[in-house]
Amino acid sequence: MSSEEFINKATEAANAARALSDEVASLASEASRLAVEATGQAASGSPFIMGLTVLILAVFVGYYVVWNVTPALHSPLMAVTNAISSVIIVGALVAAGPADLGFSEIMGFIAIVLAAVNIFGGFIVAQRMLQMFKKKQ
Amino acid sequence: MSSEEFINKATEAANAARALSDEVASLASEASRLAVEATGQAASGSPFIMGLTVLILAVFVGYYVVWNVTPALHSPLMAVTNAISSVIIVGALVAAGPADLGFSEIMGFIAIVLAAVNIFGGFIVAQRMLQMFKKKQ
Amino acid sequence: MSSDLSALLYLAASVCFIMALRGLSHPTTSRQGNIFGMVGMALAIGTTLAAPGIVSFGTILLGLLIGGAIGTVIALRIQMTALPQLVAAFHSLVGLAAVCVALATFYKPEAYGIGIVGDIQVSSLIELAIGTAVGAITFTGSVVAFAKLQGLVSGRPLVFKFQHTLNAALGASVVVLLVLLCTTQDPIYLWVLVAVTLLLGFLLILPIGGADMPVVVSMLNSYSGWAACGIGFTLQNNLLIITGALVGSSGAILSYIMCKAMNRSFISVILGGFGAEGEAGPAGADGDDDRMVKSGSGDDAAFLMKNAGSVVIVPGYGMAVAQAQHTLREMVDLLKADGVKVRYAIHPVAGRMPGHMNVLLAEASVPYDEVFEMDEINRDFKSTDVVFVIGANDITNPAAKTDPKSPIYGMPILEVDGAQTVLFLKRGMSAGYAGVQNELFFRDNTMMLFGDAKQMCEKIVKALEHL
Amino acid sequence: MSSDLSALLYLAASVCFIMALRGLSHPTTSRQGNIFGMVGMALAIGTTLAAPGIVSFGTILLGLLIGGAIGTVIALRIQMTALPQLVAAFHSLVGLAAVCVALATFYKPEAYGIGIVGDIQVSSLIELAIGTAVGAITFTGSVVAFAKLQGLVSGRPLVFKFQHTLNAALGASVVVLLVLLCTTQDPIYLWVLVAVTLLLGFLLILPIGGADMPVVVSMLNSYSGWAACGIGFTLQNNLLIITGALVGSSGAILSYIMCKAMNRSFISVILGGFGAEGEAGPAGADGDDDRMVKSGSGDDAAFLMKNAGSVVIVPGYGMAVAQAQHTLREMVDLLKADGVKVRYAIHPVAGRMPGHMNVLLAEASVPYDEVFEMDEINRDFKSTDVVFVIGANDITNPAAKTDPKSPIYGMPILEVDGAQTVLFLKRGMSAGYAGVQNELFFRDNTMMLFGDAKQMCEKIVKALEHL
Ligand SMILES: NC(=O)c1ccc[n+]([C@@H]2O[C@H](COP(=O)([O-])OP(=O)(O)OC[C@H]3O[C@@H](n4cnc5c(N)ncnc54)[C@H](OP(=O)(O)O)[C@@H]3O)[C@@H](O)[C@H]2O)c1
Ligand SMILES: NC(=O)c1ccc[n+]([C@@H]2O[C@H](COP(=O)([O-])OP(=O)(O)OC[C@H]3O[C@@H](n4cnc5c(N)ncnc54)[C@H](OP(=O)(O)O)[C@@H]3O)[C@@H](O)[C@H]2O)c1
Repeated sequence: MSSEEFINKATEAANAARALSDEVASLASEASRLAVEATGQAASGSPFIMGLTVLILAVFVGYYVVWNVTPALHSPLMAVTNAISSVIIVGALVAAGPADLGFSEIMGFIAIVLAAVNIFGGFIVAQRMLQMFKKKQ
Repeated sequence: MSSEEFINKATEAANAARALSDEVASLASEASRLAVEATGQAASGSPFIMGLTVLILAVFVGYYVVWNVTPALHSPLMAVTNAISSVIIVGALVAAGPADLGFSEIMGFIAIVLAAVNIFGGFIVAQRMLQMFKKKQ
Repeated sequence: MSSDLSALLYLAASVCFIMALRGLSHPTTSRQGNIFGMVGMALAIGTTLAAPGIVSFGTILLGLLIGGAIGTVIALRIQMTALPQLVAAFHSLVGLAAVCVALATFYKPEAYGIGIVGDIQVSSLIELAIGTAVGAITFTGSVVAFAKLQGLVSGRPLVFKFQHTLNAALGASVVVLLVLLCTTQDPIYLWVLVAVTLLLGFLLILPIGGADMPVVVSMLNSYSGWAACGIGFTLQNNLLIITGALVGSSGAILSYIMCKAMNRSFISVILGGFGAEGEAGPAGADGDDDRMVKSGSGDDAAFLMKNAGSVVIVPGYGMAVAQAQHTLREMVDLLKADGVKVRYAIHPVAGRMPGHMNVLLAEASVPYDEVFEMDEINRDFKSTDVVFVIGANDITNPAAKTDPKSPIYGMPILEVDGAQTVLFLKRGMSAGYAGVQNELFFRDNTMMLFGDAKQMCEKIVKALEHL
Repeated sequence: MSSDLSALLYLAASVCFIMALRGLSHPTTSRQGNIFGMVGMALAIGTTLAAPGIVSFGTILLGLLIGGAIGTVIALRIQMTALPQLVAAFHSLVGLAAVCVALATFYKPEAYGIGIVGDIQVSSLIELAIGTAVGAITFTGSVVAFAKLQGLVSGRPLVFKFQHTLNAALGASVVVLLVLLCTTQDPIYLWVLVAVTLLLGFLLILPIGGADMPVVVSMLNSYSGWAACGIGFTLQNNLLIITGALVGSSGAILSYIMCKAMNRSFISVILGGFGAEGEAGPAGADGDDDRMVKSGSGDDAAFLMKNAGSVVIVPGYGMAVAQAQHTLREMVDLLKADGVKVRYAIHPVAGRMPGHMNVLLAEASVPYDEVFEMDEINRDFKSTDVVFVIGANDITNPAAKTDPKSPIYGMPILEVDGAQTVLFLKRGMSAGYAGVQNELFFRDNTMMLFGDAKQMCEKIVKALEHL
């Protein structure tokens, strides 16, 4: 066998190996795609459909819960919904979370302050009002 | 370069290629795992947590919807819930679906018949009852 | 069909089911609600049929046709007075269907993506086994309930020694079987489980008295709802989870309402043995009380009511037995034509299922705005001239308010004793379901009308026509 | 924390929020409900803090402390009569916070897993932009509402030519900006969007009259709820979806209730311009009606009420303005001590926010079982001796029932005209919010008590003490 022949063979072998590796990689990525799809299907549809399911059920719950609020407590209801609508503080915490201090972190910080005013203010005002509705002797 | 040397080199190259391919495969599988995990996380927790979310919201909805049923219609309510509890026909259809006829398919068939009796019976009886509650002149 | 589309359709079906129950909040929206229910079911079935792997449409169609035909015929033929037993009968079928589905799943888990035969995921296997058990208990339990309500077996509670011990032993063996099944995945344990739970269903329900059957049926209904939720978790199908929760809540709430209206704890109902002696006996004055009662004829009743300003009708189980609702309606029409103000008062547990009386009155074309719930009308009895109690007993018994030793003490009642005159239409002096004597019979302002509810109503109608 | 655990905790927080609103169905459970709300919020914050990537706890704590301190101080100091403007003010903060979060997300999308700067997923970008727009409109809109309710600017609707055209143009430009933003991902469009929507918030709310502000605040509340749902979809966070739906429904239902009670369409409220002339004018008899009214003193009122068998108090916006609730309570105590039966009747839109009067009466320690909703008490006015209307006007105006041309025609009212005597406590003859004259003032059985609500109540109290 000439050295050239050997070199060719070796190159060939290497190429074959590379092709194999490519194939494996593509197979793996396919597997990954399938796995993702399977998870999506298992959870009764895509994340969007799941979110929609939760949304629709929550709207029903909200509808009934709110209609069941006694009219006398509609003012506290406004205070409480105000407080819980500050749950977007969750987004603010994620924004303010990282160690570095950039634009996003500052925005997050401001949002935290604003939301906290609301949360504390809303719940405390509601509590003050509700305290007044205590059964009088 | 001796032929042995060449052979060794070629083998080495092939091995290297194989190792590379292995690594790629493992990376791909890792990627797939991560992708699955990401999907899981994205959908707000595992399918079980999603199911739990739906269950809890549905219990709230059921609670309110049923308490809002007027006592006069409690009999139709029993008929209707009877009919809709036959929604397990969904499982029966899957069992009876395949082309071959084995034990599972027979069980599925029986279940379809039973559930169908219930579905038609329940809704029709409910309809008959409700028809009677029409506003009389 | 893409999995997204089918999930969306299943969601739509769930919403339809919610709307179906929501519609029942008022008679005017109820029929529309029922349509929602049918649409939801059609969506659910259609979506499943479009799933890959389902090909034998012929068989499926055949099954649907057979079942549908049977269901339709039964539903169209059934008498409204037979509703309680019908619900029980239908209910047993749901239980049996659930058992069949569970068995099919066990023998072909791959169709549901929960593993392969002999290697089913443990969580799914547990849910599956519990589903089987609940289904089997529902099946035989509902069969017993049906038989008792239909009068095929005595409504009397069948109590025997050691029954609670036996049931406990069977219950324990169910747990053992469950563990064995999950560890070995051997089908034999599943079959034994089916057998044991079928037996358990019989034994659990037999000792419970006939009039408690509606509570039992509701309870079984609730359980099967929760079992459907379990299957929903296994198949990760939100439709099953949502529907199961709706059915589960409905059954639980109805049971609660009934127990509350009878002032009995749910536990005491389930343990059974209530009403052992008291189930409405044969006709005739067989009360073991020597006191005198004032008894009157149809003419007397007609005269009294015709001259009254306001009459309240209190129907009970006896009206259903005698199918007297139509004649009653005739009687009321005559009274109304004479300018008497007539209303109906319904106790939450009058009859043998919730809303029983409302349906019967509706069948007899009584407008629903003349029919009042207990809470709405109870304070009006004091200003009522004549109360006409037809085939009801326990629900008017003042012992529930006055006698702490009475088994019905604490049960809310229709306070008919406040009225000027009370007419009691029943066949004899026998007690009602709870087996307690009714003090009211012996009061001065009470007149007993002995006879079958329907025949007596006919007599009153005749008398009214000639007055 | 594993993603499962955090999802579970978020779920628990959602349930807490549901229970918080559920508690408000009755005063006795309401405080417990509020605790649930606080626990839910603590859970939500705690769970988020435990997420990976959140490390700057110092900054976060600082933010929470600053905000919490401000909120606590305001909440503890605020007068109950200033509630409507407080809710509006708090509400503006939610809007601003939403804008900040949206901006932060846009500049650091990778923290939320929705892409990288300049390459954000389009669906997320749309949700983000809509969230920004809703937040900005909520912010400036609520600021205007606050200013009107606080009296910083006139409550009069500010109408100018072409305002609807201008608003429509701005609305269209929002859509254009949204499209540009999604196609180019250029931050400049986001900033312009923020500016335009801030302006839009001002312009949309300015033309709406002061007393319609509660509807507006509720509506903005509802929108911000739905916007939170949108963010929930972006972040695939069920807590945000559920809470958003709760807040969204609550706002929508409250707006609906208010519009219904005013018999006005939601659209007409939003288009603004209502009550342009009628906002409660200055004190003094400045009605442009020449007819005579019977006017009385505190002594007269005291005498009339003391000798009455039953008195119904009808409070309105004027009581809040004068902070007369405590003196009113004293007056009622004296009457009750004299054996007069006193009750309160609350119209759904009495005052300037739903439930406004209930809170003020509760503040003055009036037991809630003496306070009745319109539907509960309306039929009782006929059998009432004296109705004491304190600072209310529109909600008693019979024109709502009799005059089809009146702007309040069709609005359900408290039918005080059925009572034997009606006492009207207000400063002068000026109209109520709706700007319509009240026929009742001129009736024979009406006596006007001119004066500030609190001062007049004090006079009556003195008179009662000396009678
Ligand atoms: N509705 C439910 O959902 C439900 C559920 C569970 C339990 N229950 C129980 O069922 C009972 C219902 O009370 P109820 O007052 O409706 O019934 P009841 O107390 O059982 O009394 C029925 C009465 O009807 C009479 N009667 C029977 N057949 C008659 C006929 N053909 N003509 C005339 N009268 C006839 C019987 O007396 P004679 O034999 O003397 O004629 C009997 O006293 C309660 O004890 C309740 O706790 C009801
Ligand atoms: N509650 C809500 O949620 C809500 C929401 C939207 C709209 N609104 C609207 O608000 C109005 C509420 O009706 P309402 O009857 O409560 O109020 P109103 O019709 O606005 O009348 C309030 C009356 O109180 C008098 N007043 C003002 N200050 C006073 C003081 N210091 N002492 C004594 N009297 C005083 C005023 O007359 P003088 O100037 O002569 O004293 C005025 O006529 C309705 O038109 C309703 O549609 C309410």
